[in-house]
Amino acid sequence: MSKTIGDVILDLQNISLRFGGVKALTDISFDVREHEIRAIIGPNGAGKSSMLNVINGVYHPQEGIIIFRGRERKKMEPHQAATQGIARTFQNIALFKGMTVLDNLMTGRITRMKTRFFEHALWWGRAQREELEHRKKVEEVIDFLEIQHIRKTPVSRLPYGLQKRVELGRALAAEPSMLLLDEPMAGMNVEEKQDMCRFILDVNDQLGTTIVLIEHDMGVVMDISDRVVVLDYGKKIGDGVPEEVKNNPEVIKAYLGASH
Amino acid sequence: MRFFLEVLISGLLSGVMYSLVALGFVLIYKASGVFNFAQGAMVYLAALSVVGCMEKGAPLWLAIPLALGIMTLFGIATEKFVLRKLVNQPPIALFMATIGLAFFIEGLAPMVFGSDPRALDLGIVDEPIEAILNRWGMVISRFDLVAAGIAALLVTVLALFFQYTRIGRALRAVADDHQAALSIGIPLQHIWAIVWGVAGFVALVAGMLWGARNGVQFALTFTALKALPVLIIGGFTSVPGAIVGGLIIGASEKLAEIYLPPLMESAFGGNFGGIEGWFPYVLALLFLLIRPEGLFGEKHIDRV
Amino acid sequence: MPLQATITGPSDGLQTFPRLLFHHARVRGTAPAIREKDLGIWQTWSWADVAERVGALACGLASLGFQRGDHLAVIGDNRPHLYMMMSAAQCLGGVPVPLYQDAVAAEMLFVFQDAEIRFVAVEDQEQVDKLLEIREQIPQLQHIVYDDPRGMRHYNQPFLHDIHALMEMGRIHHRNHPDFLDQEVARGQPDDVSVMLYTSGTTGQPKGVCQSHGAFIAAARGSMQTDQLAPDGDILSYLPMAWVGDHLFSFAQALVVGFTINCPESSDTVTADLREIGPTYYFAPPRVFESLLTSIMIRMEDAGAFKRTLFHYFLDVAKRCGADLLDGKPVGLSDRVLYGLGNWLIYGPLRNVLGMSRIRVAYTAGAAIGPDLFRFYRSIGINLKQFYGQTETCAYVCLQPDRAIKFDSVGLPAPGVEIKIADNGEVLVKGPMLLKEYYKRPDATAESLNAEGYFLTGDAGFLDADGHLKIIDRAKDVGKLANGAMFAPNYIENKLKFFQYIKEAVCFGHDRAMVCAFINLDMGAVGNWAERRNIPYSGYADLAGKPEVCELIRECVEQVNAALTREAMVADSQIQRFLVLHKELDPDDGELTRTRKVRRNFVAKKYAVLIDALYSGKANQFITTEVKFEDGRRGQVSADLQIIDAKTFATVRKAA
Amino acid sequence: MFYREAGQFKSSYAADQQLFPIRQDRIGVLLLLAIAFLVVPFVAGEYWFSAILIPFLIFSLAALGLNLLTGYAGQLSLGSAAFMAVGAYAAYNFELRVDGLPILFSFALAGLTAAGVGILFGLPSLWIKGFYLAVATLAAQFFIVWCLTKFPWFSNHSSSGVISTQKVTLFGYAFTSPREKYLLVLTIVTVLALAAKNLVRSSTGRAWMAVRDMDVAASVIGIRLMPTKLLAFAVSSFYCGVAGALYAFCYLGSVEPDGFSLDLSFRVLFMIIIGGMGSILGSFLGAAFILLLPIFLDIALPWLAGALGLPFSNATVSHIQILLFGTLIMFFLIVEPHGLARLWQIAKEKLRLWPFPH
Repeated sequence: MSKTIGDVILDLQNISLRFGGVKALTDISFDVREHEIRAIIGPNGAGKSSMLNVINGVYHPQEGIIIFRGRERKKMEPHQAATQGIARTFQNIALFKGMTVLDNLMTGRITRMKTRFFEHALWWGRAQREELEHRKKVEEVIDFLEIQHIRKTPVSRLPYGLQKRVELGRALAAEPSMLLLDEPMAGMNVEEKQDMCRFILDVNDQLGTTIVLIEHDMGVVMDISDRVVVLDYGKKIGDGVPEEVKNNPEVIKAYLGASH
Repeated sequence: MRFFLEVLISGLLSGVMYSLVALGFVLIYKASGVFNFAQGAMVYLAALSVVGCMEKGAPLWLAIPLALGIMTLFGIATEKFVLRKLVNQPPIALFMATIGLAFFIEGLAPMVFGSDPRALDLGIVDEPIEAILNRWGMVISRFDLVAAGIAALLVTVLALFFQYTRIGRALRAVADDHQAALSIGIPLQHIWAIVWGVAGFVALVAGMLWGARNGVQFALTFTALKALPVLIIGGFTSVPGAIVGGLIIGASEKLAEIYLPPLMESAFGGNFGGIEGWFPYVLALLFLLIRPEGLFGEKHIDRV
Repeated sequence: MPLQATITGPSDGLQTFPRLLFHHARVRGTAPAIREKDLGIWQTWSWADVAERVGALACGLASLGFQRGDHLAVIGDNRPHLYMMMSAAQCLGGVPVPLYQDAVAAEMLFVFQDAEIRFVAVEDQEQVDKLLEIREQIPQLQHIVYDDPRGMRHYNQPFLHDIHALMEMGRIHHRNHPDFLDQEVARGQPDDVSVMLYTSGTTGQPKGVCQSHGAFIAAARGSMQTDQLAPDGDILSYLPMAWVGDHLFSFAQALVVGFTINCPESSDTVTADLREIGPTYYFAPPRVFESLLTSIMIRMEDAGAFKRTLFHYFLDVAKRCGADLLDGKPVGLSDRVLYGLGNWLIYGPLRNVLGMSRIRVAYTAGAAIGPDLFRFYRSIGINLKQFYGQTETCAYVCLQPDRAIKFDSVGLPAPGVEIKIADNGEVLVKGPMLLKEYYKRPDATAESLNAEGYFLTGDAGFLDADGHLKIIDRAKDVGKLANGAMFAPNYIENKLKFFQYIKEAVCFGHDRAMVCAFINLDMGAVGNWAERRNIPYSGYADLAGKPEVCELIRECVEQVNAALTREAMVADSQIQRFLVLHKELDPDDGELTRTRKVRRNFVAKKYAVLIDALYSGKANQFITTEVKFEDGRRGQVSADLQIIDAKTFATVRKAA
Repeated sequence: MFYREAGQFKSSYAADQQLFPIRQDRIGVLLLLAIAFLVVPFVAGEYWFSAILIPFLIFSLAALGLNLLTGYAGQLSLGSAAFMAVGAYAAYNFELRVDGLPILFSFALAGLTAAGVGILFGLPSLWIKGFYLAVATLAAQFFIVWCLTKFPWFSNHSSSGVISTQKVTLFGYAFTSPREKYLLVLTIVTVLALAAKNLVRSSTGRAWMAVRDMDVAASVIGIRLMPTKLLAFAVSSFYCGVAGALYAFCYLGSVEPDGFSLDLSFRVLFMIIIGGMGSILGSFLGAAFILLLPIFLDIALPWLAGALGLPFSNATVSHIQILLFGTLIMFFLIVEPHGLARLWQIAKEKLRLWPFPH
């Protein structure tokens, strides 16, 4: 029942990121292998979210290179990351509040839509066909995440836990090869966490999606990730399988030292 | 050259007036994050209140505090009945609400005080200062100079108020961090009410000066439209920015009005007056290309 | 050549379900046969689609080694492919055995062993896991076919088959043996067992009821005649497939009549799916109708005063004439106009919101339904009826014909059914729909079928003057009064419980001269009633002792007495004395079962002193009872209970 | 109350995603169109056509344009009147300078011209948001009107920029009577409203709303902000441009640049605030409201003043009107930010659930 982890698909080398004079990330290198669940952990303010933002082009690091699927790039815009198959969720839910669940998910497929606005205005032939085909794909995601009952509900009316699930759905709708999850379980109760855990594992297992994950709940991280990278004050202090990381003295120090 | 200087100085002096209106924007924006489109209408209301009180028989010294009272009450009412109800709305909704507020004032004020244009006499004559005329041959209006002086005084007073009074410090704090402001011990809503009061006071000064110069009339509301580019150039949150931006706009639009039309007329033929109407905006747009946050504004990073 | 059996012949040759299926595929191939809410829309299979898939599945099963007479267990929610699997098994002369999907593995074990199951069709991973759990104990199990592949990626056991893979297998088989399917279908005979349904049985192990094609087809044809079921109908299939009712409605009748069955998205979305489909034909147990009515009333409480007034005004109109209009009885012109208006303003929208606008016939059965409840639905224009039947009779004994509905009877004997009342009051039935046998239980078969071929239903009842059957009680619960008249406590208690103020009632009378009763108040309803009358009370015991409350209950009891006089068999069972218990009967105190049925003997023993008081003519009786509170503490309640005499009525005896 | 949705199930995505999924809505809309096309032309009088129906339709179109930009794509604009002006003058010049150009082509080209100008003034939206952008659109408002006044070429050298529009003819048929013009405007507005409805239910509309609701998230899922925003400016300006051309050709007949003042921009903005931002229907409701309110006040106020014996002047009417507009804007923003359209939606929900309250 074990999965096969493939080659390195994302390689980050010597990434440094500054905001004005503030150093957010300093000389960080690590890689992500195909089909694995890679966790990034660290105390608050360690630069975890910045790391994700570097990976999908929201922030542009001053130094370092990023190699994704063999292509090296220095600067990339978020929408380019999206077309290359990187999807993500946010720490603070970033759903489109004015739309229904279905429309949020449909928006997630935008990179795969080919028709243009004048075809949309006419709603003829190709545009309509395309819309219906994508609807079917989106329905499969809805089915996968078991959110059928809220399909046509505006997302602003949903409880927090469901909103998180819908956001995961929007990312999945893009059929990404890599999924970046920024604290997918933050603020959830035990039951919701279990559900979310199951969905993350299912995504990884059944769809074969590579997952990079930031999470605070150590139990969850150690349970589900294949490898863990540890950041502290923007520097990498540990990297390896959960067991290794757990016994790494620097990591223990950082966590005990920052036991706030 | 002398003519150029004359145009420049008169531009700068009228720029001071723009600064005054822009100042009202900045105060409210800093304290409550509301872009108050109604600032121009408030200038109109303030000027009308003074004239209206005087028509009812109050002398100037009484009319001014009465008008100030009206403006303060108005500010408090705005805070209580409009802004407080919109607390969690997006900024754009608040902005549109102030457009509504502007219309409200523009409808209400003339109903109460009458709508026909009237003169406001502050006892300062609008004539060239002879000493300067004799010495350098330039025409500089005494009124403009006095107005500039009053504006400068007002800015100084406000700066001192912000720096040295408890309320002033609270007002500054509130712009940075609502939580911090609460720790000073003044309820946020009081602070907002005070800010609207102060903005009303600034509007009163601006309204009296503009009103005395051009007559108290509906056109006063347009001062707000002039103040917008000032803000873009100076930055939305900076008091010095409002001053400098006002001077830049005042000077440049006068210069453009004098020097551009002849150029254009030689190119296209016809009459190209009225460049003043749009020049500040185009200037502001160009400025946005270079420095979107304005001269003195703060740069902010989108956190995700 | 399309994969489809090509049996032709006159319609009287359509005596097995596979033949019916292929007949529909031929005569209404493009009409919808099955819909399922999936991926946001109602996915539709036409009769031709279904026939093709059933054929493919049958050939697939055959290539796995499925033999004539083999049993195919079917476990899962109502899923199109599971219904198709049942048909596929029948094509090969096999017998589908649907099981309750929520049973745990250990409960399924018995059936698997009893029926020697070799093949199973399941819905999803959950059911597969259950089977893997007991796999060791059922060595004869050979193949598991699953419908939903989700989560099955890592299951690589060779005996697990995706249903689509099975279909492909079957299509290949069909290409190699094009005549195979036709031959197999042709070999099927009406008398073959078509399905085996396990009855839960109150004692001992469940028994497999073997029903033939002929039996279910006869039952389905009979109800089709009675209710004019038509092929353009829709039914929502949401009750367990293992239940005889679902097999009759969603399988047998659908195949006989040719209407469309609709499978909900999941059990959570049944209400929404009901609203979308708006079925023409609907079944629900009484408690569903009851909770629906309660929720209607609760939702209307929140409405504005105007709307509420309008609603209640028109409900009164409906109460007055709605049921009569549905029955085609004469109704005055003004009432007709008012009802028309109400139909536009209230009843129509109400039916719409409930998803019942298109209903031609709705059925309820399984428990007694209160006449008020029953009348409510009929009065707003929903043709709700009751039927009566058992697993052993294909759920087909009595039906209520249109325009001859009696609220308290289960209707006239259905076409082809003979009914006889035995001397002890037990209802005996005979007809084409009777079971063939209990599987491997000749003893049980012999016990329930008598020498003349009648099936012993175990229910006591009687036929009224118009020939309508009234079910009184379980035959074993029926006793005799001292004068020899029949005493059916459940029957009387149900009548009492139909009043909203009465939550529980316990009647006594076996071997005694008269009937007496304990009454439990419905705290909500009576409390509300008391508040509206400004009667202060501190708790249940206090409320139960209020003279006004006793008076209220006395009126209810007397109404029941009046009703009893109209039924000759039970006219002597009028309640002469009763009391309102000082505490609520409670499962924690052992007075009720966990399913909230009264434990009659226990109650009789515990409150013997009260029974003595009832029969000794006392006017009141003091009693102290130990109770257990929710937090586990024990305490005592005591009260001086009043014993109330109820008026009884002279019996009206009609010349029969 | 009128809805009978039970049994209206959808067995294909095409049916589920259709314009009006509920049968009763489809019937209602068709009925409305039938009345507008087949009944109104025969029962309405001259005053109704030229003072109410035609301006209502034209303003609805302008509001629709602004709503696409502001309500759907979240980009506030205070310059809609300027884009209407571009449309009006462009159509005039196309008719003037291209011989025999069918009027519909002129209208379409006018829309396209406005779209081009819209893109130009939409460029700042790439690096500024919110009220910064509002200020930028004010620049368009002042600059465009000034240009049309000052460059005599635009108005064919008429004094102070006034233009008198050409005859409205299409394939030799002249639309002269108000009734004919009404039908022409109605047809154009119907077609464009349908196109707008299609746009907002497709991925174009979803991209706009995504940018409106959360632009960072939008770019992360692959929406390119620049083309998306510029498209919104272009489409919006196209609608405003066509509305401007109709305003000149089918409503007023002769216009001057100052007719397209900031005041008109505000009126259009008020239409979408009161009608409902992010709603096609809202554009129509808002236009009707803003248009009818002054007419109503003109009639009601003198009567009321007369009844109460109060002094009364025409200036007061206009002051009350301005005051009322301002109050209504604040009221709607506070009480119902989604405007009349949302009220209709609530009413519809109630009707669907009738007799239940929720």
